[in-house]
Amino acid sequence: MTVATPPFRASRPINQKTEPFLGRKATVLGNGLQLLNLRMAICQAIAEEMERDPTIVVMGEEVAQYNGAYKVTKGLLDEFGPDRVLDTPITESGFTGLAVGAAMTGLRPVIEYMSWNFSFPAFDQIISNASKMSYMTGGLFNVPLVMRGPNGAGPRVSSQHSHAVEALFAHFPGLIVVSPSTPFDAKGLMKTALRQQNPVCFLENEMLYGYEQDIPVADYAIPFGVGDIKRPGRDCTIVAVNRSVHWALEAAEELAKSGIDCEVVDPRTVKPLDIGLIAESVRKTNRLVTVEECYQTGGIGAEIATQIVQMCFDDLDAPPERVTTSENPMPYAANLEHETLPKPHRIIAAVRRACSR
Amino acid sequence: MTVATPPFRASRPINQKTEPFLGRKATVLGNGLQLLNLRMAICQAIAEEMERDPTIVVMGEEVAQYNGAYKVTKGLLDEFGPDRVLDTPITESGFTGLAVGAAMTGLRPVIEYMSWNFSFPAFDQIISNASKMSYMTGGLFNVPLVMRGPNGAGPRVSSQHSHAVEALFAHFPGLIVVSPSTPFDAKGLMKTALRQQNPVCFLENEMLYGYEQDIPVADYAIPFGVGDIKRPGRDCTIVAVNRSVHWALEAAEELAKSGIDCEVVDPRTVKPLDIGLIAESVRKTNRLVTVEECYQTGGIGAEIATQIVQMCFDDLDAPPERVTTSENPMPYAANLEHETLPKPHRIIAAVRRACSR
Amino acid sequence: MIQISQPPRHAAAATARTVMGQERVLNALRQMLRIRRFEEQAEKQTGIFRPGTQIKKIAGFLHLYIGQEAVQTGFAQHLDPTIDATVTSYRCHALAILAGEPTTALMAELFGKDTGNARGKGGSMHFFSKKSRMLGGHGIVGGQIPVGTGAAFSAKYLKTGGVSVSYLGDGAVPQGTFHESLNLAALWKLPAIYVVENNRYGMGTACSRAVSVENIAEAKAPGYGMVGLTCDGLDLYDVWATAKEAVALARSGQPVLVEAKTYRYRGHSASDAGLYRTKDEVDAYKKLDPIERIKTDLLSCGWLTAAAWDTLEEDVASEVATAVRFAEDSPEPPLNELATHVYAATPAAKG
Amino acid sequence: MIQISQPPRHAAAATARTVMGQERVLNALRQMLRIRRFEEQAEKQTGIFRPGTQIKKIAGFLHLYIGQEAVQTGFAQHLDPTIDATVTSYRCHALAILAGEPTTALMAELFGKDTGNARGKGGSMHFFSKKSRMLGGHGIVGGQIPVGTGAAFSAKYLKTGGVSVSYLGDGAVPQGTFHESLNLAALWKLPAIYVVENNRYGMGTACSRAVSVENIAEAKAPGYGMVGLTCDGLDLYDVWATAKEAVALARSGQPVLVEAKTYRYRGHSASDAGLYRTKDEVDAYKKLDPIERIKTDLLSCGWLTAAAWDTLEEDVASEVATAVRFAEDSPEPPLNELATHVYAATPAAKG
Ligand SMILES: Cc1ncc(C[n+]2csc(CCOP(=O)(O)OP(=O)(O)O)c2C)c(N)n1
Ligand SMILES: Cc1ncc(C[n+]2csc(CCOP(=O)(O)OP(=O)(O)O)c2C)c(N)n1
Ligand SMILES: [Mg+2]
Ligand SMILES: [Mg+2]
Repeated sequence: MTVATPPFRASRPINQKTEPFLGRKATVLGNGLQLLNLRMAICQAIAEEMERDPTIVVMGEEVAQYNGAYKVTKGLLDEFGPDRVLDTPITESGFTGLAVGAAMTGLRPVIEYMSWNFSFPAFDQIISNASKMSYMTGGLFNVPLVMRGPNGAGPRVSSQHSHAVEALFAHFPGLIVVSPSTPFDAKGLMKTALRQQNPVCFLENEMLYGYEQDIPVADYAIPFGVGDIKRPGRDCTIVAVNRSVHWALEAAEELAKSGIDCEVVDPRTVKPLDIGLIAESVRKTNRLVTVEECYQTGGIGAEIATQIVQMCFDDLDAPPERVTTSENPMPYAANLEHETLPKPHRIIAAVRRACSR
Repeated sequence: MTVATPPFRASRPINQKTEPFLGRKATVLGNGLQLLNLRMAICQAIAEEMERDPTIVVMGEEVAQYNGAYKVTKGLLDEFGPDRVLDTPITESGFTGLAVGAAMTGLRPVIEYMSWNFSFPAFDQIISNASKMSYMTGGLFNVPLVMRGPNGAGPRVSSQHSHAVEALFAHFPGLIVVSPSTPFDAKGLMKTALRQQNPVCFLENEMLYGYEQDIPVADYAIPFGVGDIKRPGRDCTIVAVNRSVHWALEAAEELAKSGIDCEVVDPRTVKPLDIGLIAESVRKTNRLVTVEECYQTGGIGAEIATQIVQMCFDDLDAPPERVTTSENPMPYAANLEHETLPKPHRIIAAVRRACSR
Repeated sequence: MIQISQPPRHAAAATARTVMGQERVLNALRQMLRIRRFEEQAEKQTGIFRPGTQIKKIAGFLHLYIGQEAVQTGFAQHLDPTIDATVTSYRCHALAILAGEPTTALMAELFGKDTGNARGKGGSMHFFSKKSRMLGGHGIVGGQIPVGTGAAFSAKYLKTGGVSVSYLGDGAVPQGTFHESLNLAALWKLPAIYVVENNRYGMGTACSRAVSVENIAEAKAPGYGMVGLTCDGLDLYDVWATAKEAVALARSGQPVLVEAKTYRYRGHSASDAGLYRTKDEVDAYKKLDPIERIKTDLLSCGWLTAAAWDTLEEDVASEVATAVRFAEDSPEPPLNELATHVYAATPAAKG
Repeated sequence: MIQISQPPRHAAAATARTVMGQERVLNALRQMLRIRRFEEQAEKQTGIFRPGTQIKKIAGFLHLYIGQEAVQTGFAQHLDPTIDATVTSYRCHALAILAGEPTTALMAELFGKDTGNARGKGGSMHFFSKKSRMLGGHGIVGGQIPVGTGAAFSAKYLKTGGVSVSYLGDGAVPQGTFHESLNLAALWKLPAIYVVENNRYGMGTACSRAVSVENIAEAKAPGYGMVGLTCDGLDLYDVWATAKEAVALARSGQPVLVEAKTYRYRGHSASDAGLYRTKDEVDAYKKLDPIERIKTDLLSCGWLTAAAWDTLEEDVASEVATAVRFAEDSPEPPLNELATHVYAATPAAKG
């Protein structure tokens, strides 16, 4: 069942009531919608699919008894028991490879990296094994595996804990890279992830876990490779993913005040990438600004810009602009962190540059 | 001492003689030049610097007693002894981290990955430790470390053994990425790598190890971030690194026959990148084709193209074209491998596309 | 003359022949011979040992198992391919043959043909068997160990009664994946067996220069609260007896670490000249050739006659010749194969 | 009432006080108290335990060492900062204080100020000491272990006579880097000491749910041919005696694995509610508070008077207050600091 994107910030009807949901409360609204934050939306998607598909197992550090370092897996242990929800030792390489082997032999593991920074010790397993298995076996085996966890800068967690890995993993064929910005998108994309046969890097964001939205109670799935216009506009296309979408929207509101009407496009999945939707938007606005938490060199902005220049060479009135994490490890100091991230003030400056030509 | 790039394929003078060189023979020519292949050029650079700097140690799998899986370190054990040239167990993460710690405490390690594919188990040490140490210590410590080894597709070695990692590592600030295409460049860049204070990814290529060139006997160094025009031309700029330079030159020769005169620019270091030299060339030719062994998504072509579009927006007559390893793991079959790599026939097609507008 | 010493035999090795019975011993011998002759033929097809000839049908790396056949063959006797799983390194030809994959498709894979085991996409290092749950064929040293652990996890979760056997070289013991896997298996009581095939070298590096203890299973298993077993990997009977114990333990939910002391008679890969070891040493180990020993044993006990052996050799030779012909005659993969299998197609949604 | 048991004391622990002598014991006590009070103050500055107040000067993670002070303090007594090196995880405040870094700069680092230990770029998890060779402060579990091994390599190569001590948590034991480092150290006979600070939990996971054996050093050291030592990490004298042996062994070229059984009194990081353990358990361990025990011991033997203790407390309180004032008064890093130190500047070429 496919469902239309609900309004980005839905209005709240009056007849809402609270229902128990995996050990917490979910607000069910009278109109077929429920109010969920992003953390709960992901958890609900996993729980519903676990109900349907007994081969799904969840593992990672602190996902079971502790209910998840960021509580995304809260309630799953109680609901599905210790055979299906497992705390692992701190061995990212080991449990990633274990999940690959399990996926090759009939299971569908969902593994959590407490943050995607901790996927680096598992990098070889993700690239050499998960991403290549289907190809190098000539299709004999495949790896239905969801790797998930928070991605991007946390709050002041410094250089080793602040990576955004969209570009890193999108570089490798064989991986799917999902990077949702809203509860609606996250739930629908997680459903798709759990119903297909490939390894998926599902990139969440700690700073968005509490973000709430009214989303359908009924089952729905969002296909990979289908982007979404988060804000329509005429003057400049801003492509952003994950937390950057929210910064882009903030920037767009600000820019609107000075008469620049931005369209914010959220590809939702970085690989496959809905370049068609972006091109359509650029053909209308003639300007492109990309926003991401990855580094600039070889980031997803570079990829989008290059493809758009090829597809829309004669439509562009200005060269694409990129707003990324600046080219330094994440500093701890508050003011330096602020300047490092692709925050609204930097997006506004980039849009102005793009529009000044 | 800086030295001008010698002619790319030097003519061989008659009065050449052979001299012993670390257990093999080097051909010394009468004009201050010596004939070295790329493997020997790298080895010579390391040996000369080891002579000068007692803190340099070489370690990796099979680098000592076996003389290197690809014989790049041949003779070093005999010359410098087992304290300075060490065979490691197969523990890429362990010996990379060990080298980081050694670099923080007074040594200058040169570590070999038998191929860069095997750097993946060490990915976390390279990114979280090597690349960030200077920044996250506020400059208290730094990591003078050279990580080297063959990069890119070997001969028919299939999916897990064929990665090109230029884009992967260039994505992370704190790392320097060197990717030389000739013995002259390799020696001069290795000298620079061994005389500076940062972690360097030095990417070689198995298929180029035997490539010979006449290079100066006298000491010289090539600074990072200074590209080189490997073939001047008027009609189209081809930017290529490493083995792709040779494919680009082959393609250029072929294209010259049909009247398309390509300029082949070799940035030599991917990070820092000599974008100025590329822009200068594009302002002349008005066309850009990038060639690399990395994958397309987020490859170095994407970065170069995006920057060039920004710098030369009004100079480009056609959108940049990219030739990369195609978006699939490397297959073993000969015909499939041939189509996967950015070989001359694919470069020719791309240049023709760029020039047809 | 160089001194070599193999570990003492497992108690049950003495009666292994009798317990196995004629049919199974002969079958094991046949398997070992098929592996040996298949690889000898593959070696020829690289052309490396025939300079001047035009044979160069196989490219890339070719890592031969010659000398080590008794190890995986001995284990295979105790495994049920419908529930048990196996995985190994790049030195994977034997395991695929033991998994029952046809040598035609395996040779075709080496030739890079469309009819190959992995449609020509994998090559020598990446053999697989879907039906017998042989999970590769992996090129990254140590990379396969967690994968094998995952198969044990599946078996336990799905309550199939299956076990998994992960083979690795002595050179893979120092890798972090080995340690992580053992800890996981011990902690979660997985039906997992780890077999270190200690062929004394990781490429040119003697095991003693890479691993800080001499007896790997003995020294390391207690560090995980696991059972450790050591066997003579050149002796089929000893492997058989040890494997029997290991598989029984694993089936009961106790993971096991086994070290099989063996030897490879060829270089690390087909292009390795092997200068790091003496001819004396190789010769000494060749005296313990696992195939020759079983053959001699069976000839002497009367379960094999000279004529039967000749027939066996002829059968195997003809099988291998057929495989080469099949590989030669097969087409290369069509170019549109480049883009297939990058992503697995998803069957139509159920819900 | 919950039962807890600490390991038996090292033989030399009984005489440790006497061998150390009054000055050194008092100094160790002062160090432990400085660590404790510094961290208690840091905890306050996060504002987490004072909801409603406006104090929120420290952001990000804050992992406190409170309860574990005896371990690194006990080791520090045997180390020579001019040649020895240390490294630890994100729980790194104590090690930097023991390295002699001024608490002013450390507090300023927590506040993200330009005068901070790492110029405000590192934060709580990344403290360093250049002059005392304290190599961090690392955020990736297990990531620091090879780095410490590298410092041991340097010491051996440069023949400084130095050793390196790598501290890690019980949760880091399963990581591959631990195993790879131990094998390298044992193989190359590096002057390396690995100290597992087993505080019973890795975040919310009890050690028994993460490591498949109970006594880590005892079970695992033999797997590397290393010496393994266990001590009561809540008892300064026992740590002191064990560290003495470990350092002596390492200086002679024998790497050592030590397990110090200890406990953390606070949550994993300042934001952890600690629901995975009972108040009873925490209370039982608090009865063994390493600072209280030494204090009591010294009061009873007469090396410390109540008045001297009060003076000590006052001294430390004033030092910490000064540190906070310094941190508050310090400027943020200028914005151009964003781009500095990404790459280290290279001094003018020598040749
Ligand atoms: C991570 C990694 N590092 C290095 C290599 C290169 N390499 C391939 S095989 C090998 C030696 C492995 O020895 P061992 O594990 O003993 O297996 P054997 O070849 O003896 O069967 C090395 C170093 C690799 N493939 N992967
Ligand atoms: C590779 C990696 N995985 C996960 C984490 C998240 N994490 C931080 S601390 C921690 C627990 C570590 O426990 P332990 O090693 O016992 O040290 P302790 O905190 O008890 O000092 C975890 C899981 C991390 N920082 N790095
Ligand atoms: Mg071996
Ligand atoms: Mg702990």
